[in-house]
Amino acid sequence: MPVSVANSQLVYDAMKGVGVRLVSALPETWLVHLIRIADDDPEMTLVRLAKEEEGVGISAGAHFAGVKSAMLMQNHGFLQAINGIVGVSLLYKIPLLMLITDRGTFGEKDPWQTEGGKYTRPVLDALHIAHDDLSRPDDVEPKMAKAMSLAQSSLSPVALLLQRDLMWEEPK
Amino acid sequence: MPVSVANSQLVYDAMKGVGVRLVSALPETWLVHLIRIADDDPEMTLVRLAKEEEGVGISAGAHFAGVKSAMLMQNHGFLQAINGIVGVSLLYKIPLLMLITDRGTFGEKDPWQTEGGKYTRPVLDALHIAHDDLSRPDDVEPKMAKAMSLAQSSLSPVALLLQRDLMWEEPK
Amino acid sequence: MKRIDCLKAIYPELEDCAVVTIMGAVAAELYSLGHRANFFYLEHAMGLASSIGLGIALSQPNRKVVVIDGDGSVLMNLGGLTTMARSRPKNLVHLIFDNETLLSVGGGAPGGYKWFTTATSTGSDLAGIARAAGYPRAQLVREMEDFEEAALGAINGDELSCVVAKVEAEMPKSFLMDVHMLENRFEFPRALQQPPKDKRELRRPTRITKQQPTTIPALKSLEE
Amino acid sequence: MKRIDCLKAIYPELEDCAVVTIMGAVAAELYSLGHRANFFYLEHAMGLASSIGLGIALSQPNRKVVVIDGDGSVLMNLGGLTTMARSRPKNLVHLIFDNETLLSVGGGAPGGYKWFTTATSTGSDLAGIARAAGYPRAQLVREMEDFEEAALGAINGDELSCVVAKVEAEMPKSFLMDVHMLENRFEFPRALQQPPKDKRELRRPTRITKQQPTTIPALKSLEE
Repeated sequence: MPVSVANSQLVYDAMKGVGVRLVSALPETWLVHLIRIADDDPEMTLVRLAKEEEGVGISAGAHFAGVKSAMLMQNHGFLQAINGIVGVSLLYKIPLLMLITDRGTFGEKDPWQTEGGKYTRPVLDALHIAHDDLSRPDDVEPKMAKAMSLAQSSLSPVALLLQRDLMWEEPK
Repeated sequence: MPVSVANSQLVYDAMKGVGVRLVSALPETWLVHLIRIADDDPEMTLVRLAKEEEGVGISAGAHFAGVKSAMLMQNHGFLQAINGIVGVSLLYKIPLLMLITDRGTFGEKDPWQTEGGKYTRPVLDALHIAHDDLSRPDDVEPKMAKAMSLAQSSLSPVALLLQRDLMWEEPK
Repeated sequence: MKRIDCLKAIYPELEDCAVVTIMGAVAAELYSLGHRANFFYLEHAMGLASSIGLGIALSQPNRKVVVIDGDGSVLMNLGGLTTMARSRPKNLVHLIFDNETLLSVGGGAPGGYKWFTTATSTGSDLAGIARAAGYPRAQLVREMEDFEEAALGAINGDELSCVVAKVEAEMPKSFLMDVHMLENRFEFPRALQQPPKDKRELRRPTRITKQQPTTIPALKSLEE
Repeated sequence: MKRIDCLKAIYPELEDCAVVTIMGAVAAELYSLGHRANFFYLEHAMGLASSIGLGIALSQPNRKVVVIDGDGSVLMNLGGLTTMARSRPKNLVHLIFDNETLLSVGGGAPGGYKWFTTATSTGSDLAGIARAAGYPRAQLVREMEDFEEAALGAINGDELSCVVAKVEAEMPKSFLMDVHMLENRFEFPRALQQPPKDKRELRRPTRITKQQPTTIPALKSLEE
């Protein structure tokens, strides 16, 4: 099965380990197990969105109410959420942990993912959003912890880009 | 009356002069006359949007059908439309003329416009969207013509940033 | 029907709620009735007030959340109505003042609102959309008496409810709000740290009087 | 009801229309019936297929435009339904295949679609939303016979119409499409340069047969 079950569980456990109890999500192939695990976990509130920008508002509300949260989305979902990120997270200084599957990079087979892939990092940089890649299983836990620390101390959005090497297992 | 009627008419005439016959818009204070003039003009199709991203699709459809179009919006509207710009205009190489009121720059009195003002140019640059300012009445016609030329020859989005000095007249 | 009269009618009920408003006229008018630390005014990001309300409602299921929205904002996040209906928080009330225009982003120009009409001016029915999205209750009201009954019923009720109130496209007397966004952003979560009162105590079925409240009562209640 | 059977039923009617589809399963299945230059497959920017259709419909009011949409995409641009209703182009038909899941973005994993359900799986009624948004016609259908009647009536009719067809969440036999996005992006406006046929000629009230068309007939018709 192409999407890595083991590494999805790793990401989920790390996310829960840093205190996340509410997750908003819009599906994409690489997220199938993460969403399934969240849905199965009675300790996690999963909010399925119509579009990604809503998740920025939901995370802000959760933060106001004292609950740590995260957003699960594709890089095109990040691009969809820019106005919310600027008008809520950056304007009001609200922590936001974004887990973004980084489609359209080396190895991509779908032509339509390639344009979003080109612009994800430049747009993150344009907004001065700190980001890092998750590509090796060993990095998942420490990088998740560091990302959450910075989001909380800087009251800012941060992004972890979930890489193909981590999320995808080529069929044997 | 603070929004400049004369300069709004200049912008409108220049836009019509380069062949625009369909305009999509979401209101904002500085656009009041532009939208009013478009609404009053039987030769112009005005589409009032629920949110800006729709305008990217509408402009692509107009282009396919042989009609030149433009989008009228605020810089936060531009930020709202990023996913459409990447997933339609850039991915499919479709010309798109964006007229963006550039709020949140020197002279801004509304605190909530200031964050969007900081990020408009960096995000345009991150997407490699060619842009120029409209701040002097004399520049309006030539810059509009050049913007439309580049949009059509490059099959790309271009942006003209409508500046305070052009759009706003401090009450006497 | 005037928005300010509607706000006056529900103001006393908001004391123990988390209240999230959109920008512009609604925020300024609620503020003019007396700011409270449990009011959050979202001054930008049109459409996301209801999403913020949803995040609060899911995180503090024992607190009543009141979102005070507008037609222009709702239309910018119409899909959010389906997310709301799907999550169906019992503790959330979604009030929408529908003046059929994007008043607060164009009211600066005389008559500007006439050019800034929204789709509700040409037949889009937000209460109908909310019902079709799956809200268990969604009601359109045009008269003060109906608004009071619907809004108070919703606030004191126990299910996700939407009340769409058709109001005049009228500017507030003043847009002045002497609370900075970031100040509001910090005082609001502090207020939400106070445990909500017993829910039974909150359910007052009687119609309230329209007396003007004293200012900043929530700050006082924080000291209790 | 299967999406592919619905597409077969309307395929012969699409010859002179501008057809805009969303990405994924719908695009692949329509392509499998025989690509035509007057079909545009929007492979990304979920939600904007209907906006592209609106731009075409307003620019070429004598051409019938058929948007083939899906529940996930419509939910990403729900406000667009109010824009559509407001513009109310008489020459636009909005078909929505509602399989209650974001199949095409998660079908890669066995059973993945079960985790990728949309709000229509929990009660959101897209036809009801379209009606409340102001579409003069919007109908929900679950059976082939009803789909044919509604879709053919809409395509041969003369007002903005929406047909929401509940279909099985089934993957297409193949996602293979041997037309590049940019190739499609250039052939489509070329096809739209051909004047549409006389409208009366297009209005065939008879029910069509489900025979398989020959491939790429539109390219041939361009040479006529």
